[in-house]
Amino acid sequence: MKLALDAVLVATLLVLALFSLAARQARASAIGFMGFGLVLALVWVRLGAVDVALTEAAVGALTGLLLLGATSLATPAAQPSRPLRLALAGLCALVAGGLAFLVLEAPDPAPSLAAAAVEPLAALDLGNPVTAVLLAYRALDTLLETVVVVLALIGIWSLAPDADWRGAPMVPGADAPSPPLRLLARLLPPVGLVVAVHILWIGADAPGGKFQAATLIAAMGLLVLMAGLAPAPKLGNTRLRALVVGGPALFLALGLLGFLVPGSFLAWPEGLAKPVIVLIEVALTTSLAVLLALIVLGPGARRPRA
Amino acid sequence: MAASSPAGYLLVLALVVPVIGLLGMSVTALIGLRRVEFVAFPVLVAGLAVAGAIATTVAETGEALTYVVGGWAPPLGLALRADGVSAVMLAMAALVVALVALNARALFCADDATPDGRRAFAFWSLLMGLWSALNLVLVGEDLFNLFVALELLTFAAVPLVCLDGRAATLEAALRYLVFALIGSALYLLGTALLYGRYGTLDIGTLRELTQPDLATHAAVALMIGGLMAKAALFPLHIWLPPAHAGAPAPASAVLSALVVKAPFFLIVRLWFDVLPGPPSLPAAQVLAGLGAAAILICSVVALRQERLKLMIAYSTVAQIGYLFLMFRLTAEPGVPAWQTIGWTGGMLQLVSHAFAKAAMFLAAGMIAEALGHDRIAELAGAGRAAPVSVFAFGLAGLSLMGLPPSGGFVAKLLLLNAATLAGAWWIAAVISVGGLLAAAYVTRVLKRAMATPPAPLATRPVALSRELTALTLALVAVALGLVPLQPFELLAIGRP
Amino acid sequence: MSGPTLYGLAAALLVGLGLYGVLAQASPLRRVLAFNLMGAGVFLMFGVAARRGAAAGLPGDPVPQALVITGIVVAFAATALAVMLMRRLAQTRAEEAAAAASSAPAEHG
Amino acid sequence: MSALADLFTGAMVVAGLFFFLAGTAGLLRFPDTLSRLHALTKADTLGLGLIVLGLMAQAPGPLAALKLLAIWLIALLSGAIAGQLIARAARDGRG
Repeated sequence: MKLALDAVLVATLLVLALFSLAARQARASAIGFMGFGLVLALVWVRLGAVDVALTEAAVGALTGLLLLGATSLATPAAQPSRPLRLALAGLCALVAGGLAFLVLEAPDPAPSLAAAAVEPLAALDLGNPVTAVLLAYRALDTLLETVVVVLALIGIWSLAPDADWRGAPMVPGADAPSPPLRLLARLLPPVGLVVAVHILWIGADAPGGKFQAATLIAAMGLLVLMAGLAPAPKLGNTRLRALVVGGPALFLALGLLGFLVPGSFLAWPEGLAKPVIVLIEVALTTSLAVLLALIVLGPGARRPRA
Repeated sequence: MAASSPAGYLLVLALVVPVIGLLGMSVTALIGLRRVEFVAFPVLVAGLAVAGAIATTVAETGEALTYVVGGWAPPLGLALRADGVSAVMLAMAALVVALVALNARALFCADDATPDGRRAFAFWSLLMGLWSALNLVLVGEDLFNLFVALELLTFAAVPLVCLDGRAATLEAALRYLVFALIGSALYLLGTALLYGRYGTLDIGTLRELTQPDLATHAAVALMIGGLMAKAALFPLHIWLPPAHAGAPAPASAVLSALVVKAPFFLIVRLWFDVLPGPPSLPAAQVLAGLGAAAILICSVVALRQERLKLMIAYSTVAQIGYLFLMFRLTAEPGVPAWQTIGWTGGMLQLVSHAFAKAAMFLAAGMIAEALGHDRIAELAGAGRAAPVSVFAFGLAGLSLMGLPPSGGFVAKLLLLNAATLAGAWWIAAVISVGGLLAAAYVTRVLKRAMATPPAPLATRPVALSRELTALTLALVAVALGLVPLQPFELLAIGRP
Repeated sequence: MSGPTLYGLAAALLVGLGLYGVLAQASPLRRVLAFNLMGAGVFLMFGVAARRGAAAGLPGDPVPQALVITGIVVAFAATALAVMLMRRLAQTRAEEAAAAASSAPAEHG
Repeated sequence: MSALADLFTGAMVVAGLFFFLAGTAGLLRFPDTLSRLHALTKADTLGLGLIVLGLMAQAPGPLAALKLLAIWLIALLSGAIAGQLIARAARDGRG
């Protein structure tokens, strides 16, 4: 019965993947991809990775939004020649076949760090091992990953025309928002914020955490902007910039404090691990929410003259 | 796994110092500064000092530096490690970045609040991100941590390509991004396979565990394939020339000198530290064969270019080819790779090319500023308009051609000797022909530049101090020719 | 066949499909979409390794799960950069074409 | 008691699925955007409501049951407004 459910999920996943690759219209393909993301989130639940499922559902929606917004850019371009496509198809089939063979030949019992990851949890006072991996054992990855996101935003800002780069980005639809959207943008954000804070707070002990919460807050912010309830912020604004770098800066500063107590970079003092981690998560959530929203909005732009 | 060395914290500083600069640049107004480059220069000085301290510590103790981040020992946690090769490359990266920054200061000096501030803000922030990413690639010990480093490098490098905002450079940047992303995806796929097989991503732990089975070989092959696309190894190089030629000259210098070396360095790590047992000769032949094709074909293409910067970019692809010869030339039965002259030759080629190519791009940038264009056919008069830059270009050219006295000469001589010792005559022939082709494309430019123009030229003056940065880089490339012609101790420190 | 094996095979197919899409599609937007499909396949490979490594009372090995979370965010950033590059490229092309169209008659006339 | 709850859940979920099926059939068979939208939003909102009602019988506590109810309310709100937005887009010739 459970295997049947898995089989249905896998079949749906592959059909949606094929559809979004092969659909004629770019918009259909982007919508197909959003459906793919939702099914993928269910697959992650089936794989026992609820944290990943939440992240996939939240971030996948933003990715879908980006792709959907770019469908007008799909320019018809020349396909590679038929023999070349056949050769590429052969190569890709070889890769897929090889991977499938390796999946079937995987070692049994599988190697795992699960036991090693659980052992220090009590000392850290954390209940969710994924949070422990992200903010203790492999905190350097997480720190650098937030730097990656900051760098992506700077890269996107650098694409602006010279005169507009410190100005506000264009918000699609904000000039003539429809009344129902304005209603939604008034009703939903408070609920969304409560849910985000809940997800963030339980993240230390149960599935949830900063990425999921930040994506939710970013989505609420985008909704408010797209409904025209608030103007898009100017990208040169110092307070906005401070929000963007504040989280990573605090994370880095606390990491460097680790050199003094307890004596290692990105190590947390004994007994204080949980408060420090929660503090970092709150700061990172704020910064990531702003970052993700700004990334979706894009570089500064001039409003087209009416 | 070894515990942290007493001076291991230096490795953390090498990563963190540029990141502090990057974060500070976004909020210059908050910290009371009006210009982004005022943040950059203290950071550059600090970063140089850290790189210098790492190099001297490794050279003095004769042991690799290690650091266990957060006290969480691998395989659960992450380790950083700098052996002799890493230490040399950290110092190289710091020197190149610092000299390029001195050259770039005049180009990217706008006030943060003005419209022109966009280019300055983007250039300095991205340069900081790029430097941190490079340092992490050089000292990372965990394959996923290295993935993050590669992505950091991509996100810093791609926007540098299209700072001028023209459609042609935006297109080059987009193509670069697509290649880089395919490369990362393949690399990450191999990482997933390795985790599924061994339950660890720490290179030091993997070294003890890897078995010569299909899963391991497939994983490493996928990773090397992805890295080849990022390192622009022929025939996956097509993204490089438009990207490196389209960027502003200081950005091109960093991209060509340093950024393409990062994936190559990771291929070396995978080849010698992750693959079990002695490397397979056929696989080494394939890599060396692609390298040889890059040398021959791209040198000829460089010879036919009409734009100076495009010519230099094609020369980069050709010179990267030499690096891949190393895999064949270090495969001596019974001798560890790092005791062969092929190892020293390959590493020396990497370092001397970095200095020579950075010098060349900076010099080309100065020449283009003086003349207002970079068409090779109309370079006449450049020798008078920017004599120091043309001289620096020529000196750097010595290294690319492999003529004495230069680092490139010693590197290519070592590779040639290694090829003869290994009986790989075809490699020896390719190295010789490659030198001749490089001589052809460098002298072609020099001849035009030294010619007298048909009519007096309207040239713009260029600052001598900026020309001197190019010259300094070229002189370093020449000075590397003093390295002894034998397996070099420093490059073998910390190898198992 | 067990659940994780099934998902592993799906991951292999997704990687193959995505790779073909990235290499063989002409439009940049579809390439980016295909890159995301391939990324999903790669992440699923980690997910399968995590599920197979379930131990110590956990439904899966938390280390690869955390790696996937990091990876998803990085892939989002990459998609965003690519989309913004495409958008800017389309704008700049239109501007340059307009500029060329307006300056061409002036030069020749 | 638990058998009764199971029976209730089963019945409600099956009824909910029926409405989903009907909505999807409408989405696929109806000729234009507005009537498709009509079929989809009406039937799916009711279907989801029935499923949520069925699942509330299985909830471990009143808090969890309330969370399920909240999910339905939010879906109700966003579904209604999304329906409006799509209908407007269709009316303005953008559908």
